[in-house]
Amino acid sequence: MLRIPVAKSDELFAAIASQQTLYLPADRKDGQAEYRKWEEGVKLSSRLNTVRSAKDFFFPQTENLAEFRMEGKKIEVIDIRKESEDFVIFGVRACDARSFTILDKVYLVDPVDTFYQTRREHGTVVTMACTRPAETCFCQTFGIDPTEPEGDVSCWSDGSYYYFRANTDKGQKFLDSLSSLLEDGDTAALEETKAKTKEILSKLPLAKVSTENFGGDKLNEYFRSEKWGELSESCLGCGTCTFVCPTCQCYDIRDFDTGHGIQRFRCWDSCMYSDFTKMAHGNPRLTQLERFRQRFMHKLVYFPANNNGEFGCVGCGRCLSKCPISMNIVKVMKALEEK
Amino acid sequence: MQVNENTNFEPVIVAFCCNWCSYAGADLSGTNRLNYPTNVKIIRVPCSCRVNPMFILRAFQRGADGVILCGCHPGDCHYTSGNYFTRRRITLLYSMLDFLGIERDRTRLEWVSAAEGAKFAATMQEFTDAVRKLGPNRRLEDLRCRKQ
Amino acid sequence: MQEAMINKAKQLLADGTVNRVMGWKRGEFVYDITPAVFETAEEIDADFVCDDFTAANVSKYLVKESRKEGKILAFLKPCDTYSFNQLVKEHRIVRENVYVVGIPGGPKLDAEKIKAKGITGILCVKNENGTLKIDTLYGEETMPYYEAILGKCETCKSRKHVVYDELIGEEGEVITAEDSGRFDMVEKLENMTAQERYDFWREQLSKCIRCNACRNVCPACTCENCVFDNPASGISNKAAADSFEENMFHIIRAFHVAGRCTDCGECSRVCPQNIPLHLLNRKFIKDINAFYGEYQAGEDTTSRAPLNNYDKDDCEPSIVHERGVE
Amino acid sequence: MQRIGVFVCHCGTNIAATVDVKAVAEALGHEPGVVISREYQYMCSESGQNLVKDAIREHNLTGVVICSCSPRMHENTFRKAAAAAGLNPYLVEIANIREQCSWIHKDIASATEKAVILGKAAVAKVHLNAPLIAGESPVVKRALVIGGGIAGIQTALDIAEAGFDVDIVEKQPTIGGKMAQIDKTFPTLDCAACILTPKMVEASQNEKIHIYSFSEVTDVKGFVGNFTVTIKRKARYVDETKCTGCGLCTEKCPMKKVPNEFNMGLDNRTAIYIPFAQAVPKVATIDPNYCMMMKTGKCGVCSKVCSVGAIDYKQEDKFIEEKYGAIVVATGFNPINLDKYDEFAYNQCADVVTSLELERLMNAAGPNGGTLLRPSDKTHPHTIVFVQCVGSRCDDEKGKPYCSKICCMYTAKHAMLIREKYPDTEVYVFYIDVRTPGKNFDEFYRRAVEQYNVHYIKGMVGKVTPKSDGKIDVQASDLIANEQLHINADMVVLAAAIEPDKTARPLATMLTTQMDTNDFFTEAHPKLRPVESATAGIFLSGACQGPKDIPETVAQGSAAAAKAIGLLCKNSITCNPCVAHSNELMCNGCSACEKVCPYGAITYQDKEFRMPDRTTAIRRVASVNPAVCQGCGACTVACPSGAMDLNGFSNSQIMAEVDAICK
Repeated sequence: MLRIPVAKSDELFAAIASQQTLYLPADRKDGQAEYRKWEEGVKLSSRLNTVRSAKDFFFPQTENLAEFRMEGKKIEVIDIRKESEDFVIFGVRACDARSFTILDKVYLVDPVDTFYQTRREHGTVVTMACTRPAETCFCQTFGIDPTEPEGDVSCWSDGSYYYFRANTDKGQKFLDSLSSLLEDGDTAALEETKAKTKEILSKLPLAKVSTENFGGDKLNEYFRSEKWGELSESCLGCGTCTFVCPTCQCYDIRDFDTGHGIQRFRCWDSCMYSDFTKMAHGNPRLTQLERFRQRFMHKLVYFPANNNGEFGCVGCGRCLSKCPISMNIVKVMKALEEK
Repeated sequence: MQVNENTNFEPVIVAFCCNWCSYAGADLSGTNRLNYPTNVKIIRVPCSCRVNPMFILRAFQRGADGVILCGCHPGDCHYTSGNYFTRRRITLLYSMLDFLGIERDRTRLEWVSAAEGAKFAATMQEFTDAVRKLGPNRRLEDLRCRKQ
Repeated sequence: MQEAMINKAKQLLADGTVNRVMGWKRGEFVYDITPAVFETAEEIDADFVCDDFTAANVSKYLVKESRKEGKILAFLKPCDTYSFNQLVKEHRIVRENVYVVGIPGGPKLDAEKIKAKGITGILCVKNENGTLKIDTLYGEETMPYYEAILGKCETCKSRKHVVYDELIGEEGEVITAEDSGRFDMVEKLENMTAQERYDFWREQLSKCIRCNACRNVCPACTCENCVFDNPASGISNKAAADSFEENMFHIIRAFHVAGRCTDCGECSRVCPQNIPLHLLNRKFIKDINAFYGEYQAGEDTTSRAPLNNYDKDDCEPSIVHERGVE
Repeated sequence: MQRIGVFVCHCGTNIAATVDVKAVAEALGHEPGVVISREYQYMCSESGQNLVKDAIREHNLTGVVICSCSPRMHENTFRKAAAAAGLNPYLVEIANIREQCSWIHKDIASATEKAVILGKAAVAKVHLNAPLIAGESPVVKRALVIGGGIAGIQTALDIAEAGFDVDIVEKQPTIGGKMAQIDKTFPTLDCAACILTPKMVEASQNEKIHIYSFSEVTDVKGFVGNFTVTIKRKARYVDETKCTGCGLCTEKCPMKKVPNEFNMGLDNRTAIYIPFAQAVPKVATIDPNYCMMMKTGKCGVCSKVCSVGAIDYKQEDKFIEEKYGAIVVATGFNPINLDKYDEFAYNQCADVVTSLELERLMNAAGPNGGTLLRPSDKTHPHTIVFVQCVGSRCDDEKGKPYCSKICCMYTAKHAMLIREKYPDTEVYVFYIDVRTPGKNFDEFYRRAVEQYNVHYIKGMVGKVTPKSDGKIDVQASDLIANEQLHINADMVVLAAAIEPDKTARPLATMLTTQMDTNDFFTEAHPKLRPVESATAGIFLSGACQGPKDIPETVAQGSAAAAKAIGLLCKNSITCNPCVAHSNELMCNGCSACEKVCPYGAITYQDKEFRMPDRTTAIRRVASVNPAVCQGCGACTVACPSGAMDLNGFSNSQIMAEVDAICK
């Protein structure tokens, strides 16, 4: 397998960055990691994952869609789209990598979201296999193997080497462009690392969380469940879970008057927010119970119902560690299953 | 602090004036033909206590380089106590803006009575000069609103 | 302590003093504790918890709970009682419908601080004589206890309950600003140059994802309709589309609770991006103390809030020019 | 869709000389919503106004912007013009391009540019203007005067004179107040009772005046034109309607050792009493603290001797509720308590008295029948020392920071009267300054010094020490001679500071009027509205607003009456429609707005609401009384949720102006 010594990672990143913009998880002063544009001195984070997920690259929190300019009493519509540049996201974990396929199911089906599509086309995803999963990890629940991440290129590390494998044409091209740096090498040490990781995976506290009681056919079973009241009781109605979630894909479209024109932009929205479904006639989801239920029903029932059984969650565990009151999908699943 | 003295920078200055004292004071400086810079545009409010910190931030967002708030002298408020509330609110707001690193000279509160036309004109001249010296508001602007 | 609380809760449920109990419910891990309402002794026996991780301030829940049928028992830590009192003062909590049992406060622990040490796979956390022994998937780890203390507890302002119907444990004292050091960081920032302060806050506030956790957890933010959610307010927005909106949200958020914020520290506790939001609130508190005399929101239910009050001899805003560094 | 008309005034050359008015009209014509933009020589002239009116009708305008002089000048003119053309007057906005533009700038290009921006801001604002209708609120044609001293009496008489009903509420058994206790008045030295008591009688006999003596205001609700006041009629245990004031009961009452308040406790009265001979109403009152019948159930003498059966030992406090259009506060003053002034030995020596006590000692109806005798041994004093500013102009907490204003003059009066009547008496006055502004005041004071040889000494009295021989040692400094003095006095008279009556503070709370830190009521404007409180419909009369002598009190009493009459003359009051209003759905019920409202215009109610989850809930919400609100907007900023907004200056209107200016 193609590999490069970890010690030469700066050389590797410099080579990638010389061709296209490179983003990778880097440590912040506060002990958390975030994706940052690579430049001299930026080090790949050793943390398991970033606070914000990698979905930002394809579905940014805010994005301008169009501009209107008024000249006297005439209105002119301006397409503000610019061809985006090619970019690489390095070090995407298996869970986040899977989230892209989930987002694709939303944005790349007809009608195609061309803003999303353009970014997907221009981005190359280089994943990084996990070696130290955390107690909050439950990607296995959704059939993800964190030791075999997807992406255009999969990458592994055994501590001494980074190993690469291209999964797509785009990935192959990417590896080809780095051929002068990469060498073919033995994977014995890597296999050992993987085996160790797998052993840990089997011992994770959430390893047993299963989707067997969930899916597209469970609407009637869970929608009227009495558990929702108790589960949603403590929910603050903030959007933390939504905004750290790699698969949440809802947005709001708004206009902003800049004083010399109108910018139409979209920004992330959260089904936890009280005005999420507010329409001219009113709001069908009037209480936090309904909003809370929506989020989990969507991920566990509605999404699989519309997407061949695929769940709207990748088990990254971000909501487990970030919810201000520690309510999360695992607790919801367990409570719903309890008859 | 960055100083842009050589450019042709003309600051946008919003002045909130209470109807009973400061707005009348501004009128008086007009009546007495006391010149002050055209940069200053006045918004009339019933009392300085009507000015929500939101309005001040809004002005900066939309391209103001300085915001000045004028009201009746303490003790002379038409509504007896409005400007006392103003004073507390605005002191805290300005202190917070300072805390966030926004230049202090971009904001000001001045008490101007209906008889102080000369003070009004002088204050506006002084404030405009101070803001002009600071250069364009960059720390509290909304890039989307920047004039192209 | 937990045992005494459980007994108290069951007793008050049994004798009909209350029909519900507001407390904390254990989670999947040692640290993911959720505020919860318990209705039966069985539920309490099964899930009620009060330990090193029950940091959440439950006062805000009582806005809603105190308007329901019957009386609810609320276990309040000293800091929570300040929030509770402030909400009573603002007519948000119906005092008669809450039976307050004061419980000792923290310091509570912050799982994020443990994780920030690179400790992962946390299964169990124990404090042994000032050392945290953390059982993880990767073996036992240790770290000094004090390094894992929640930010808001590090600068605790009071161990005294300002309101209660009954107290479990001993009453503590108010801690002076000098002893708590809670204004130290504000002061440090005040002594920086404007450019340094600006850079500091840009770095911090640019992390904001506008999840509204700070606002929604804040016991002072109980507006029926927040200005940021109300399109008619003219400043509503969802995500910050520009750095201005990041600044504005946090300035207005802090301003709206100025004089009402009890400094409970929940905003910084819940921020997923670790933004030290409490510094903004504390700046206001520090200024209010300095300009208008010492004032602690939530200390009582009758005094006038500093921003709804005035003195003829109040300082002028020009005082900002006279203090600290530009 | 808005249809806005813009009208740019040349104001002759006042505007047109420095602002290119044609360019302004042209530029504003391109603004969204503007359907017509015109300029004209004099927009405020009749033909100018017609231009506006015609355009309103012809273009069916929904808003009008006038670019002209200051709105303080002609806003009303154009509002009226719009109304005449059928457009709501509050849909007119003025862009001030004269005082705030053409008159202060010289360069035509930049002045024109600024005028356009000011015009755009006005257009942006008028887009959001809402038609406002000034509400009307009826006026109850009855006034309440709280306090029956000379201030209250004068006010009531003047209001009654104008033909309106007026009630006086007086907490004492009789009206008359402090003036009734005064012996002579300065600077004329005529007898106070002689000029006051006819007024008291006049008040009692006036059909329009109703006196509630021995009564107190306990609750005030409502607002200008429509106050509902609860009055407590304290039990006097005598039926007022039956008592003829014959006084037999007071003669026969066996309980004769009750300190007589009217004479400052210098002599005694009976348990059933009439405060003084000319009391109004002349009705007896039983003091239940001393009445044997009330205390032990054994006596009943008064009941037996009363031929009309007016005595009623079982009488209870009664509460009555009345409606008033205007309220005049005339709660007056009291001398401060001198207990803390040990240095003057007030509590140690009976011959150290206050000036008001001296008034009684010298009064013919006083304890000594008008002969000035020392209270201790009833001997004639030969040396009397007056001490000025006892508690006035005082820095420490014992006293008051202000000047009590009346002391200099009454002391001159006392000194003069004593020297006149008892020429063998030496009179010393120790003063900080002698303050005598007022008609014939300084002449009066000079007469005391020059004709009556009163010894005025600039200096402070350090210590007053009663001696064993009954004399009093007064130790003082003479600041002019720069020497220490010891005066061997027979009597010392202290000019105690005066302070507002203790009932004023709770009353101010009930009335939602403001007080200063000394508990004097605050007038609406220190110069221009001296007899109105900031709360509409509440007026101030006499010393409750600040220390005053009698002529000033009477003048202010009449002025307050004039203001009240002005209000009562109206059948209804037109309210300013630019008032605050609360969006109940957004209101938190937190009371922040209520706390900052200077007028008490905001009240809270528990109202039933349908909640999002389809249940109903009782919520505490604010509501603004538009008749009371003056539209300052303090509440709009205090309100965290933005539930409170101000008509005519709404959040969105002001922000639209900001946007237009900054763009």
